[in-house]
Formats: sequence, structure tokens, C-alpha cells
Amino acid sequence: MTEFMFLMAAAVLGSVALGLWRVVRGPTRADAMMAAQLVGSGGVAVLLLLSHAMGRAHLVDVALVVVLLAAMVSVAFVRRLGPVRGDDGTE
Amino acid sequence: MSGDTLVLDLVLAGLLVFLAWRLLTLSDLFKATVLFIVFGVLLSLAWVRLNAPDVALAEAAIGAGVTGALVLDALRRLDARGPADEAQPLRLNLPRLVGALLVMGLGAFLLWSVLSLPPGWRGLSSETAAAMPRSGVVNPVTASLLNFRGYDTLLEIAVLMLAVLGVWTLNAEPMPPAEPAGPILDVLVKALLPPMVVVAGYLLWAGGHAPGGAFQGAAVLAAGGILLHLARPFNVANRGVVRLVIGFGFAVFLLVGLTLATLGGRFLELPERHAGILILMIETAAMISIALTFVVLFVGNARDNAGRDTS
Amino acid sequence: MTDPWIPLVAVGLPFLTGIVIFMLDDRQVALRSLLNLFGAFAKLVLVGVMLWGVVNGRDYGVRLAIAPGLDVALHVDALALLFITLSAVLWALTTVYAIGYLENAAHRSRFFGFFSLSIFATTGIALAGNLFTLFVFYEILTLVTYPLVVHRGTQKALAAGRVYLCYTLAGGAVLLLAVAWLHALAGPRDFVAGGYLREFGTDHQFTLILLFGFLIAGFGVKAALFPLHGWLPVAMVAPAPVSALLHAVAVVKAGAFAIIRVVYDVFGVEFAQSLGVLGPLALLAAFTILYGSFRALTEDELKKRLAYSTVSQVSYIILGVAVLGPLSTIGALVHLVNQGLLKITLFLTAGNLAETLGVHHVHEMDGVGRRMPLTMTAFTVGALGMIGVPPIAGFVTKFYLGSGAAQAGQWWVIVVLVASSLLNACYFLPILYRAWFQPQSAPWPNEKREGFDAKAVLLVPVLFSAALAVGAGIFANAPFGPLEWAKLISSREFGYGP
Amino acid sequence: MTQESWMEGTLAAPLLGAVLALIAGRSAASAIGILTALVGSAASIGLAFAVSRGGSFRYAVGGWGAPLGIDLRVDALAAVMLAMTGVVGLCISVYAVGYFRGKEAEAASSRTNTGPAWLFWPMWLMLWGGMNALYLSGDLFNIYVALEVVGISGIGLIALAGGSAIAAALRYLLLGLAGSLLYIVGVELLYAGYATLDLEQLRQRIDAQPSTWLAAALMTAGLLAKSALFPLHFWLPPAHGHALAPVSAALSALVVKTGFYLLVRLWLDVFAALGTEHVTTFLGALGAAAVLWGGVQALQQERLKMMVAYSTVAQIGYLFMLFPLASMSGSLTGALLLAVSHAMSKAALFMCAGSVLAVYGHDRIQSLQGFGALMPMTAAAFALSSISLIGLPPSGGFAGKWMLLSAALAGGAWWWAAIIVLGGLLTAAYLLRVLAFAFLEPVVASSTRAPRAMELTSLILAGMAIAMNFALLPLHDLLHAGGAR
Amino acid sequence: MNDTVLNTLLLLGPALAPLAALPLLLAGTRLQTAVALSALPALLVALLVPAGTVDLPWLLLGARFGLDDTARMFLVFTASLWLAAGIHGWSYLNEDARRQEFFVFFNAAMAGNFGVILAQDAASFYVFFALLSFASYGLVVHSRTSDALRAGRVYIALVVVGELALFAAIVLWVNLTGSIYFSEMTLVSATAPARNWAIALTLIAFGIKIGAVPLHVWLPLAHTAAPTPASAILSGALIKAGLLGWLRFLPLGSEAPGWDHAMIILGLVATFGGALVGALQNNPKAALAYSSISQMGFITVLIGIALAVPDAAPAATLAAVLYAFHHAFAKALMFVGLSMVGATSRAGRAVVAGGMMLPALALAGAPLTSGAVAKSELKAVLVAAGWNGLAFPLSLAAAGTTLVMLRTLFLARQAQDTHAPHAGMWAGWWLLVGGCAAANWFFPQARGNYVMSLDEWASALWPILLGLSVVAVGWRAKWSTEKISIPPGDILLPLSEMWPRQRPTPSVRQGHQNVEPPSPSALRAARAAISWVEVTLAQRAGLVMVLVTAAVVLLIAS
Amino acid sequence: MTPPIIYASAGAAVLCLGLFGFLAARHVLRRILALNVMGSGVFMMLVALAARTDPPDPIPHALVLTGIVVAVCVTALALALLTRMCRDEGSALLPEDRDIE
Repeated sequence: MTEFMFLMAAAVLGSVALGLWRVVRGPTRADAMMAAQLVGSGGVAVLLLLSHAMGRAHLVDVALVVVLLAAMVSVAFVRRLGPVRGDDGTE
Repeated sequence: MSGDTLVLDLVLAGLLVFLAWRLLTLSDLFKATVLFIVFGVLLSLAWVRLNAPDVALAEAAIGAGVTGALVLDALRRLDARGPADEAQPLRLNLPRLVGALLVMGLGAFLLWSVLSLPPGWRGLSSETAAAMPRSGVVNPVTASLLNFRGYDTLLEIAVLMLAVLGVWTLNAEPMPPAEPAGPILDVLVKALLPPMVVVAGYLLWAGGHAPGGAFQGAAVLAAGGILLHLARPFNVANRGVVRLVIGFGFAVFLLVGLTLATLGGRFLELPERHAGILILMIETAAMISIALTFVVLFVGNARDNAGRDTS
Repeated sequence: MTDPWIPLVAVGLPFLTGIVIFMLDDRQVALRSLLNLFGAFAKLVLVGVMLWGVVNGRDYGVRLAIAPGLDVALHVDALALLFITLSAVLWALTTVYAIGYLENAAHRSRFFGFFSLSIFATTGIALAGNLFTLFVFYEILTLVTYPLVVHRGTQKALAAGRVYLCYTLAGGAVLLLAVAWLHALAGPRDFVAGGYLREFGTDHQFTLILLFGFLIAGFGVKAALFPLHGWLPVAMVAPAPVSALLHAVAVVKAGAFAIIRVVYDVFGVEFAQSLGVLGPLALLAAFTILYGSFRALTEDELKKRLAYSTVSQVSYIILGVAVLGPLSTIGALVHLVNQGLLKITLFLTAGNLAETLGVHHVHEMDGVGRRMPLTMTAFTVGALGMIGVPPIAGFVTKFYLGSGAAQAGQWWVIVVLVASSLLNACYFLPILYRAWFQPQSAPWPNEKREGFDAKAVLLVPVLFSAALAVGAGIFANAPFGPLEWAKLISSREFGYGP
Repeated sequence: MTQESWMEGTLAAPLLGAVLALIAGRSAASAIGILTALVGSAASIGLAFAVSRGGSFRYAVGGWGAPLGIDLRVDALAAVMLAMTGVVGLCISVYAVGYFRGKEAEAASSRTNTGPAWLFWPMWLMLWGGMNALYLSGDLFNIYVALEVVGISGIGLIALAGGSAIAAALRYLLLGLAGSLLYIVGVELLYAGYATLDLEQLRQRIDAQPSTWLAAALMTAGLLAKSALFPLHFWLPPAHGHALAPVSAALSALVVKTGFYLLVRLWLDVFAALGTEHVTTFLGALGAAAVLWGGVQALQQERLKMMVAYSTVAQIGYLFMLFPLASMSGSLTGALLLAVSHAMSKAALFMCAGSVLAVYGHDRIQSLQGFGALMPMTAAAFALSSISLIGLPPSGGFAGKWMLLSAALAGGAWWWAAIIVLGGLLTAAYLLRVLAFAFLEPVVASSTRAPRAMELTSLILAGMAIAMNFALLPLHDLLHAGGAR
Repeated sequence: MNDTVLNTLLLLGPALAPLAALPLLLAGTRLQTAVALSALPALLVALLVPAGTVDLPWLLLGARFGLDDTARMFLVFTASLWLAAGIHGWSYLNEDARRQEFFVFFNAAMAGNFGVILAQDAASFYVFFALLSFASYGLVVHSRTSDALRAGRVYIALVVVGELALFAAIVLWVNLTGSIYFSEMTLVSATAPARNWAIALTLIAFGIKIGAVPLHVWLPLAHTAAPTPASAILSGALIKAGLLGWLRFLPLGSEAPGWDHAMIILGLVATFGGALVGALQNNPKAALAYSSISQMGFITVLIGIALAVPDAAPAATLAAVLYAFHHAFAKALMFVGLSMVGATSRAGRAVVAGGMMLPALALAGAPLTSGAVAKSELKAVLVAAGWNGLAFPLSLAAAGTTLVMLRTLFLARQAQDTHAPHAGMWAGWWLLVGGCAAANWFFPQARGNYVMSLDEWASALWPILLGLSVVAVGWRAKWSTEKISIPPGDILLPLSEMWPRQRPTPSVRQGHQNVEPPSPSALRAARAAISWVEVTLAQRAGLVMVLVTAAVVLLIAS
Repeated sequence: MTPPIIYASAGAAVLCLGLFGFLAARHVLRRILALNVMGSGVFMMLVALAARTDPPDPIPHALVLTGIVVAVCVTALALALLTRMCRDEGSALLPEDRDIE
């Protein structure tokens, strides 16, 4: 079970890597930011998986913090960099 | 460890190196910043894998969260003031080539020297374990931070305070009021703020026995503050109350240490019986201060306590 | 049994006087003058006490440890007394003169402060009991004389100060190296008659020769040895009392005195001879003597001519040191005093001329003897003394130098002496001729005073020093005269009388 | 009072003062600052006396003891540095009161705002506290944190000046941060190798292995950047040259010494087992290069403060000549004395520059005619500190150089001696170039006078730099009593 | 103690008296006159005080003064001369505005002269010799005419050279003999190092004073330029100081190979040359000056004899002193006489003419004069020393002297326009006349053989007759001295032509004040290089750090 | 190959990348990022080396926590300085870098 969990985590990480490609290539900033959010979500998933796999319940706390902070960063992005004129503006 | 965990570790490590590489070589600073934030998130995974959940928490809250927000904010300011794209991609020229070779050599040597470290290293884990019962807390990291090496932490809080002073010195002006927050943001803030405060309190409390503590809690609290600021920009002026709160954590920590010293112990020598409560007290004070510190670092300040414009 | 207080007071007195003077306002003329005079005459009294004490076998000395094995030591011996007496007497003269000379000038507190400090440094040099102490005070002297050189505050003065510092600091640097090296080599040692490096024998011959060269180069700057003399003629832009101080009382003398110390009390003259360093030194001194004289010949500016004359004259001292033998030693030591007396007379008279008539150049001096007979009498005494005309002090020197050279079998030295005297005559006698035997040919450049000669306060020191110069010649052999001290020192150095 | 109490006072006073000043704000900051400075310097001087009487001692903060806890180590070396910081710090504080009062008066007359000038006080006190913590510390990581405290407060102080100081502060920050990181890599390697952060324990355990070599190299490079040794000096002149006068004084006089202090600790103590001749020679050679380069650069400068800043570059180089000469007796005493007297004279010089700026409104050297007449005390201070910097007797600078010179010559290393002497000449060249202007007649009579407190403190400091000439023996005794190293 | 004081007063007093009298010049007119009598104490001492010495160890380098035979002889004629010249001169310069100044120098020189005579140690001798020499400059240039100033220049130059030579000589002698006291200056063996130098320097030092060829050039110039009483002193007393120097310093009584012959030859050259050139002068004073050169040639020869034949040294010395004695009075009288030719009354003029004839005859060596005695002494020495061969040439030289005397008298006759002599001048003149006439009685040697043999008469007379006949022939042949005259200073003129005239140019020399800045472009390049390095370091900060790290690693590892 | 070694190696690589980025980059923001990355590499190595024992040594964790907080402080200050400089001088490059590239 734990091995599966690890594998799953690795797979999630792999998908995250694909998301990173988006960040690098993304035509707009919003693309990049969304991809980053995706990575954040992936990270949370990996954390939860690891929490089980490694038997450490308090890793959930870490996931929780990641979620909260990711939300904050998203808002910061939106408020600070989102409505940049000249950008092709997804928002 | 089995090969499966190795796959995860290898992928994670590879990703981290890749991210570091790309974020330094991408010509677009914004993307680099995003990658930096991602790097932070993945780093916290690495901490988890290295059995360092406290660090993972801090990394997630501070390394990725607060720092990310700060860099994003700075990027915006640079955008507003001048071209942020002065950053050129790192083309290789002779000095850089030399530098690269040197750094590679250094890295190789570093790696070699790390790998050639003698086995059988025990670190201070046994000493820590032996001292834990007297530390007043269960979480050895918290014990280290606030008891064994509490002095470091005291100075660290001083560094935080100094950063605020520096930012105040620089008269970092507030961002021009953004467009009024939309309803989505309002809802989001309303939804997120209470859990953030709760989580912060939880982390503070949990620090005694589980991963968590003042810094992580403060970061989450600060995230709430920053969120609020983003929705409804406010100015944390260089006002008496603000300064009191900023200095509060440090003052409490220092005064506790000094009081203990005057009571016959040594500086910061927490008596075994009261260590737990003292640590909690210090942590609480520190968290409040640090949270406000982070907020101030993000928000900046343009007004002094007399309310005069200082720019 | 050593008595520490007298030397301490002797050094400290001018220092304190200087500091107090700094604090005075420029307008507190009376108080400052009083202080100056008090300092000068208290110093004289002190010197008298020391003279009396030393003659009666008392030992004055004090030491203050700076670091382990590193002392600032003050000690009164015969050589020190010789120098300190000279400086005390001349200081008193110069002080009186300066008070009169700088009436109504700007920055007088600064001037007199540094003036006092110069004497502080000179006293320290005189009383220094070891090379380190000597070096310390030597450098202090550099520093405190610089403001005096640039005192006028003109660009020209500044340039002169720059040149002065260039030379002296570079010399000081070399000196520092040498002194430290010697200290490292020989350990903490006090001056001792006959030197203390003898015990090295031939062990460190090369190093010792090198160090000797360094020391001479370092001290030679102040002593204006060729080719280190360049600052001296330039520094004459300073006011007359400063020139007197530089040329007669303090700076140049300090250099010569230090060289004497090095040769006699560090290396020991016989050891130096065995190292083979005295010959080159003598040659250098001889060359300087002739070179200075030649340069003086071509200068029309009076003070500059006098300055080159100093270049030439001071090297007599060094020449005397470098020629092995008690007689030349006596000559060197006596010239220390005599040159001081003569040169101060000359510079002060030059100052009188400048201050009273605005005469700065030789070609303006036609008939000045009739206008300022007393001043020019003093000048004549100085000039003739420089030439070596008896019975003025200079001849005593030359006699002993020549005798010493003959004693040492170094006949060429006599030739140098004679040639130099001839040159001295060539540049001094035309001045006397113009002053006394030519009628006034043009109006005085800037006549500031109508009455007889110069102001009394300027005149008295000049006459006094001239009288001293004559007295030092006529009563050369009198007890307690400079010659007797010189003989005493010489016999101490050589272990036997001349 | 016990040694420990003196130490606790030394450590805590500035920190407490800093936070109090922060909380109190503009109105009371300077009062708190002066009070703290008095207490802090008294404590550090008391500590120095205590060490000279009672010898060196260790202090386990928190009572845990190394390697788990943090041990402070108070020996003569630390005591000297602390006392130096205390004395100079007090003077800087007094000067700063006058300085900012002058600024405020100026601002009031021109109806501008001084801005957050009062932030000087908490930052300065924190800087002071950081330096004290650093000197006291016996723990590698604690030293890192203290270094950060010092660095960040220093940067904040530099930034107080605004304008060109911002870029300078940024440069300083980047380089300092990089240096810190290199340092921390070294710490980490050492910890990974020897499982302790305590200097004393490290010294006992250290052995020659690659990670230790690398650690030593990285820490050295990092600290060199912080102490502005040539060729990592370039951040210093703009930073110190553009900062406010009291800040420049503090940075140039005190802060640069921290890196030097640590390197002394490391190379002459902790890493002694590594066989260090080559490295010490290397450090000495860099020092020599710094002496010459700093001197040449200082000669080129047209602004007084920049010149004084480059002078610091050169003087730092002198200190590093200790390393190759360390085996010779007296060299440590000399270098320390040099450091102390440099602190005093350099602080005095920057104070003078500040006073000159206050009166003239600029600090272009060529236009400083007659500052001797306009501000005699400042000119005197300038002259006295020049004497000490050049190393002319009698002065602390001289005594220090003498000891170094003696050490070099006793060891037959005449080339170090030659550099020492040559550097003195260069120093003379650039300092006296300025001093000469004091003697010219002033061109314009400025109505502004520098506050007396400013002039007086600079004079006092300069006087102390001279008086340090006689500190050699006490210092020597202290180093022996306090068991340096 | 009292003895010392008294002796000092007696033996040093005469030298100091003229100086002590100087303040009188500031007093009223009547008292001033006393200055003219400053030489009286010296004369009294010379005549009355027994021989003796006094040591004054505190003075100079340990001074000793004393009166020995030589000193007494010198003091007698010198003091007489100074006294006469003083009295004469005071009156002579009656209307001169600078009379007081003249007497300052006059008395100073007088003091120097007496001091030189009384000094018994080298240092004191040197001191007074210098005083004499330098003070005499004032006498030479008294008139301030361009001739006088030129004469003064030449004189002072030679004085300086002489002083320096004397200085060097003293240094050498003191070193060679180990004492500064003449009485203790033991003879130095001929092989001693530097002895030759010492002799040479001594010869030069005093040869200048004595007017020995070729150092005589100042003499005709100075004598011509100086006021007459001063000329009398220069010729009568000053140049004798040179002789005294030779006597004091030269190792008479020991051999000086080479020097003896050189001296004799130079003496002969001077004797003949001086006479010849003197006869071709157009100024009586110049002629007299050359006569002095010529006469001193005799003395030079005597000294040469003394060096050549040590045994004859005492006799030669004595003869030289006698000759000097005789010459001093005669020559002084001649000079003073030149100032008396303006006598208005016929009787006066006759007396003056007689007074001119007397010394002229004496100089020529006419019988019954002091000259004859001196010359016979000279010849006796020659005979005794075995240098008989010189007797004839010296007699021939006397013919030359006769020529010069005739020339002088002739020129003096022409000089009619000088002012009439005052009483004081007469007094001084009479004093000299007396001295000149009495000179031969003063010689103790002369008293015995005053009655001369016929041979002696003949040998004394024929040179005079020869001279007279030459003049007669010349007169007949109308030789014009204008055509073939030699200007005073003879060899100096071609010499001074050779010497480029140099005067200090009053150019303002900047010297070191403007230190040339290095060429701006080089400086700029250096500055640029420095700032380039600095900027590059800043740009490559990280690289530098890494490099430092790498360097330290390598250094530790090595 | 154990996780500590993997992460230590990755940490070393990240450290070097950060260092290289610091020395190669001109834009101050990039330099700040580079230094942060470098710091992360350092901390990774430290924690990885601490993970050689089980349970891991907590002291390095405490150190890294401190380091992270210090890093964020320095970063905040650096960013504030950068924005101020950019505002005053219109460039996000240090003065010496402005005329090249």
C-alpha cells in the first residue's frame, strides 16, 4: 500500500512537471499562474499521499498551510499583476 | 527504502534542480517568479521526504507563501516604475563561462566532500533526546528553537524587526489603490480569514508537540493580513501601536531571558518546570509580532506616526 | 639613583604650554606671550638644573613601557644636554623674536601652539634614551613643524609643506623600517656610549650595513643630506621664526643629532668604521657640503641662499661624525651648537630685513648696512662665522674638524673644508659688501618702519644670538662651554680624551 | 558584579535599548539611545576589566551548554573588541544626537521633513547589539545570525541617507547575503562533519578532510566579502561614502572589524589544525593588495567621504597582515591595537567629514579651503586621526604598526614590513592632501557652525586614537590574562 | 692670579686697546682724537715690558700670549707705525665724512696686528690674523671709488684664500706637532706625512700677505686705492704680519727639500720683477707697492736660506726681522710722505723732500741708513750659509730699488695738487722720520759695526749709482713710461680676462614649488585603468567570491 | 542511493545553480531569486545531512527554520531597496551594470 502511495505521489509529481511546461511556455501570465496553482494542488495531493504513506498525520497540516498560502498567493497575483494593461487579459 | 520511494525522491529532486535552472535562465522575470513559488512548494515536499515537517511547514508558509507574495508585489512595482524585463537571458560569455566552470568545480568538490563524510555520524540527536524531558515541550524542533537555541531565535526575531525598520526607512510607498475588490474576492477573503486565524492558532499550539510553532503560525496569520490588504488596501503606518506590536515579541523574549538571568539563572535559561508555559508565552508574543512584521514587509509604509507625508 | 621628574617636566612643559596656547583665543596676546615666555624661560631654568645636576653626578632618567621590551626612555647624558641647552637657549630667543615678528598676524594661537610643540619634540629627541624614543619624537617633530611651514596659508606655502612632508614622511617610513628592524635584531637596547651593535661582530654584516643606510637615509632627510635636502630650500617660505626653528633649533638639528646618536650610541663609531659605512657617509656629507654651497651661490633670494647654506653647514656635523677620531667628533658636536647659533642669527636677521624693509633678495640689499646697522652687524657675525672667520664660533668647528681629519689621515676632508669655506665666502661676502660698502641703489621694496633699524623686540634676540656666536668662539674653551661638553662626549665615546 | 553580569549587560543593553527605542518612537529614541549607549559602553568596559582580572570564561546561554545549546565565550580578544565597540559606539551616539539635531534644525528652516531619521536609533542600537552578540558568541550558527543582525541593521542605516546610498545598500546587501550563504554552507559542512557548532569543540575535533577544507574556504570567502577585503572591497566605498556621517562612522569603524574578528577566530584558532601557512599568507597578500589599492584609490577621490571610505579598504588590509605574522609574538597585540585605533580614528574621520558637510554643504576636497580656520576642532580631530591612521608616533596606529612591523622583521619577512611602511606613506599622501586645505585662508565665511557636540566627539575620539599609543602594554597584559585564542 | 691679570693686561692689552678705544668714536670731538693714539699702549709694552707669557686656557682653544724677542721687535716697529699712521691719518681724514668708519677698521686692523704679534698659539694667531686681514678691507675700500672697490674685491678674495690656507696649515701643523703653542711646536721630520702640504699652505697663507709672487696682485691695487696712512700701514705693518706668520709656522731649522730653492727663486723673481714693474708705474703709490713686493723678495730669499741651511736659520730669521724693521719705517715714511707733498711753504716742501729722500736712500741701501745695515746683515747670512752667489744678484736688485725710488720721487714731484698737511699729519710724519732715522740704531747687531768698511761702502753704493745711471740714460733716451708702463696688478689683468664674470641673476627660481604633474594623459589612463578594475570587480562580485573560495581550497589542500 | 544522498546532491546542484545565477545575473530581482535558490540548496543539504540518522537530528531543522526566516527578511529588505532604487534611478540594475549588456 505504501509503495503504491509513493508511486502515486511520483505520478502526481510527473503531472505537475507537465504543468510546469505550461508555466515555461504559457503565453500569458495568467496561464503561468494557473499552472502554478496546479502545481500547488498537485503538491497538496502529494502531501496527503505521503501523509498516508509515511504514516505522519501532521503532514496534513502542511497540506493545509500550502492550500491557504497558495490561495493568498493567487490573490496577490490577481490583485497585483492580473490586470496589467496590454496583457491579453484572461481576467 | 524501496525503489518506489526512490522514484519519488528522484523525480522530486530532479524537478527541484530543473526548476532552479529554469527560474534562473528564463528571460521573463514573471515566469521566473512563478517558478520560484513552485520551487518553494516542491521544496516543502522535499522537507517532508527528509522527515522535517516543521521545515516543510515553514517553507510552505514563508518560503513559498510570503516570499512569493513579496516577489510578486515587487515585480509589480518594478513593472510600474520601469521595465522589469531588463533581465536578459543568461547568455554564456567568457566571465560566465569561467564562473560556470568554477562553480561546477566547486559543486563537484562539495559533492565529493559531502559523500566522503565519515559514516556513523550521529549529529546531536541523542543529546537532544536526552535533553528533551527538560525542555518543556515534546517537539524537538520547537525545543531547539526556543529552548536549546533560543538565543538564536531571539536574534532572529531581531532580524525580523530590523527588516521592518529597513522597510520603514525606505519609505516604501503603498501601492496605488487597486480597483475595488470584486465580490468574488470579498467572499474569498471572508471565507478564508477565519480559518487562517484558526490555523495560525492551531499551529502555534501544536508547536509544543507536533510540527508547527510561532513562525509558521505567524506566516499563516500574515497571509490573512496580506489577503485582507489585497482586498481592502490599508496602510500599516509607523504608528505607536504598530511599533509596540512589532517590538512586542522581541521585548517579551528578551525580558523573559533577562528576568531569568536576574532571578539567578543564566540568560534565557528556562526553568524546567515553567519551560512549557514560558515557551508558549514567548511564542504567542512572537507570533503576533512576526505576523505583523510580515504584513508590514508586504505593505510597506509611507507615513510616520505624526501622519506627515514622508516621501 | 635616577630622578625622573626633571626630564619629564622638561618634555612635558613645552607640550602643556603648546596645548594651553591652542586653547587661547587669537586675541589674548598678553596671556599667550606670557605663557610663551614662561615656557621658554622655565625651560632654561630646567636645563640649568640638569646641567648642574649632571655635573654633580646626578642621573636623570625616566622610562615608560609601551609594550614588553619597548620603552619610551628619557635619559639625560652629556650629548643630550648639549643639544637641549642649545635648543632651550635658541627657543627662548626665537620665542621673543616670534612674539614681535607675528604681531597682528593671523592664527597666532595655532602658530605658537605648534611652536611649543616643536620644542616639545626637540626636547624629546634630545633626551631620548633609545632609538625608539628618538624615532617617536622625531616623527612628532615632523608633524608639528608642518603647520608651521604652511603657516602663511598661501598656495606656495602649501606646496612647500607638501614637499616637506613628502621628504620627511618618506624618510620617516624608511626610518620606521630601520628602527623596527634593529629592534627586532638587537632587542630593546638603550643608547650606550660606544654603541651596542658591536657584539654582532660580523654576524649580520650585510643587514647592519643596510640598516645603517636606512637610518642615515631616514635621519638624513631632516639633516638635509644630499639628495634628501630638497625640502629645506623650499620650506623657507615659512615665517622667519619658523625658518630659524627649522634651520637652527629643531628640525635640521634633530636630524644631525640623530645621526650622531646612531653612529656613536647605536653602532659605535669604531664598529661603524669596521662595517665600512663611515667612508661613504663622509663622502656623502662632503658632497653635500660642496653641493649646498654651490647652490647657495646661485640663489638671489636671501632666505634661499641661507637655506642652501644650511644644507651645506649641517653636513659638517655629519662629516665630523663620519671621520673617525675624537677630534672630529668634537668638531661635529661643537658644530651642532655653533651652526645653530650662527644660522639662527642669519635667519632672524633675514626676518628683520623682510619685516622692516621688505627686503627679500640679495640684490635689494645695497646699503642696507647703513639703514639697519645693528641687524647687519649681527648678520655679518653670522656670515663670517659661517665662513669660519675667527673668533666667531664657526672656526672652532672647522678647526676641530680639520684636526680630526688630519688625525685620521683623511686629508681630503681638509680640502673639502677649505673649498667649502671658500664657497661660503663667495656667497656671503658679496652680501656683506652690498650691505656695507654699496650705497642704497633703490628704494626699499616695502618699508614698514621708519625709525632706527628694526623693532627692539626683533633686534634684541638677533644681537643676543650674534653675541652668543661670538662668545662661543672667543670663549670656546671656557668651562661648561659647548666645546667642553663635546670633549666630554668624545672621550666617553672613544674611552679617552682627544 | 560578576563577570557574567557584565557580560549579560553588554549583550542585553543595546538589544533592549533598540526595542525600547523602536517602541518609544521619534520623541524618545535619542534619549533612550544615549542612555543605552552609556550603559552598554560601561558594561563592555566593565567586562574588559573583569576579563583582565578574572581571565576568560564561557557562558552557556539557556544553561544547556555546547554542543546542544549556545555557549558564549568571553576571552581577551572578544573583550577588546567589545570595549572598542563600546567606547566608539558611545561617541558615535553622542555625535549622532548632535548630527540629527542639526539635520532637524536644517529641515525646519527649509520646511522639509527629515523623514524617519529617528529610525537611526533602533537600528544603530541593534547593530551594536548584533556586534556585541557576534563578539561574544562561541557558536558558528549563532555567529551567522549575529552577522545577519549586523548586516541588515547596517543596510537599513545606509539606506537612511537615501539617494545613491540606496544602490550602495543594495549592493552591500546582495554581497553580504551571498557571503552569509557561503558562510552557512561552511557551517553546515562542519556540522555535518563534527556534529557541533561550538568553536572550542570544533577546534578540538577538527581534522584535515575535504569537507573541512571546503568549509574553511567558503567561510573565509564569505567573511572576506563582509569585511571588505580586497578584491571584495568594492561595495564598501559607495556604501560608507554615501551613508550619513554617524552611520559611516559606525560601519567603517566597527562593522568591518566583525569579519576580521571572525577570520582571526577561525584561522588562528579553529582551523589551526589544518596547516594554514598558505592561507594565512594568502590573506596577508590580499591585505597587502588592499593596503596599496585602497591607498591608490583614496588618492584619486574627490570627495572627502569617499576618500575616507577607501581609506578603510586600505586599513582593513593592514589588519589582515596579522595572519601571516601570527606566529610572531606581539603581532596579535599589534593587529588588535591597530583595529582599535583604526576604529577610533576612522570614526573620528567620518565624523569630521560629517561636520564638514554640515558647514560647507558639500565635501569636495578641492573646495575645503580653510576648514581649519572655520572649524578648528574638526581640523584638529582630522589631524590627530590622520596621524594615527598613517601610523605616525605617538598614536595607537603607530604602536600597532610597530608591533606588526617588529613581528614581520623578527620573522625575517621584510616584504610585509615594506608593505606596512609603504601603506603608511600612501595613507599620508591622501590624508595630508586634505589636511593641507585646513591651512589655507577660508574663501567664504560660512555662517553655519557644526554643532559643538559633533566637533567635540570627533576630537575626543581622535585624541583617544592617539592615546592608544599607550594601550599597548595593557592590551598585551589583557591578552595574556584573558588567554587570547 | 694677580699675576695672570696683570700679565694678561700687559700682553693682551695692547691688542685689545684699539678695540677698547673704539667707543670713543661715539664721544665728542675732543675725546675722539684719543683714538689716534690707540697704538700707544702697544708701543709702551714693546719698549718696557719684560719678556714673558700668559696662559688663558678659557679663551679660544686655550690661548697663550707673550712677548719674546721676535714679538718685541715686531711690536716696536708695528706699534710705532700704527701710532704714526694714526696720528697722521686722523688729521689727514679731517674732512672725510667717513673718518669714524675708517678708524673703526683702522683700529680693528691694529688690534689684529698687535694680537698676531703677541699671540703665542695658533688659534689666537689665527683669530687676530683674520681680524687684521678683514678689517684691512675697510681701509682698502675706504674711498669707495670703483678702483678702490675693485682693489677691495681682489684683496678680499686673496684674504679668503689666505685665511683658508692658513686654516688648513694650522690644522696640519697642530696635527703634525701635537700642540697649538708655538713654543711647543716641535720640529717635524721631513718625512712626516702632510708636512709638505703644511709648508705649502703656510707659504701660500702668508705669501699673500707678504706679497710673494704670484700672490702679490692685491698689493699694488690696494696700496693705490687706500688712503695714504692706510697704505703706509698696509705696506709697513700688514705685510710684515705675513713674515711673522712664516717665522711662527715654518719649520725653520729643519730641512725642507724643494721648498728652500723654490722660496729663493720666488724671492729673486719678486725682487727683480717688483723693481722692474715698479719702475714702470705711473702712480707713486703703485710704484711703492711694487717696491714693497721687491723688498719682500729679499725676505723671501732669507726664509729660503733658512729652510735650505738649517744651521743658518737663526741668523736668517734675525736678518729677516731686521730687514722688515727697516723696511717698515722706510716704506711707511715714503707713503706718508706722498701725502705731505702738498705742503704749501717752501721750507715745508724742502723738509718733505728731505723726508722722502731719507727712506728712499734707506730702501736703496745707501750707507749710513738702516737699509745698509739690513742689507749687510742679509749678505752676512748669505755668506754664512754658503750662498755667496746670491750676493751679487741681490745687490743688482738694489739697483732696481734705486730705479723705483727715483721713479717714485719723480712721480711724487708731479703730484702737486694734494691738500696742505695739517699739524697732525706733520706730527705723524715726524714720528716716522724719527723712526726711520733711528732704525739702524735700534738694531743691536748694528750698533757694533756701525762704522762700515770701504768695501761695504762700495758694495752699498754701486747699485745706487747703477740705478742712477740707468735713469740718466733713460732720461736722455726719453723713454716714456707712458708707453711701456704696466698697470698695477700686472698678471691679474690677463687672469681676470680669462675668468668669465658671473653674477647671481636675480631670477626668481621656482625650484621644487611647482612639481610638474605627470603628463595628464598618462594620469588619465592610470585613473581609467583603476576605475575599470574597480567596476569590473563590482560587476563580477560573485565570480570574485568563488575565485577566492577556490583559491583558499587549493591553498589548504596544497 | 538513499533519500538523504539524493537530496544532498540535489541541494548541492541547486546551491551551485543559485551561485551561478548570482554571479551571472545582472537584474537585481534575479539575483535575489538566485540567492534564495542558493539558500534553499544550502538548507536542503543541511537537512539531508541531518537525515542521515533516524530519527533525524532536530538541530539542523531549527537552524534551517531560522535560516528561512532570515532569508525572507533579507529578501523583503532587498526587494524594498530594489523598488526604491528603481523608483529613484529608473533602473533595476546596480549602477556598475547599467552600461553593459
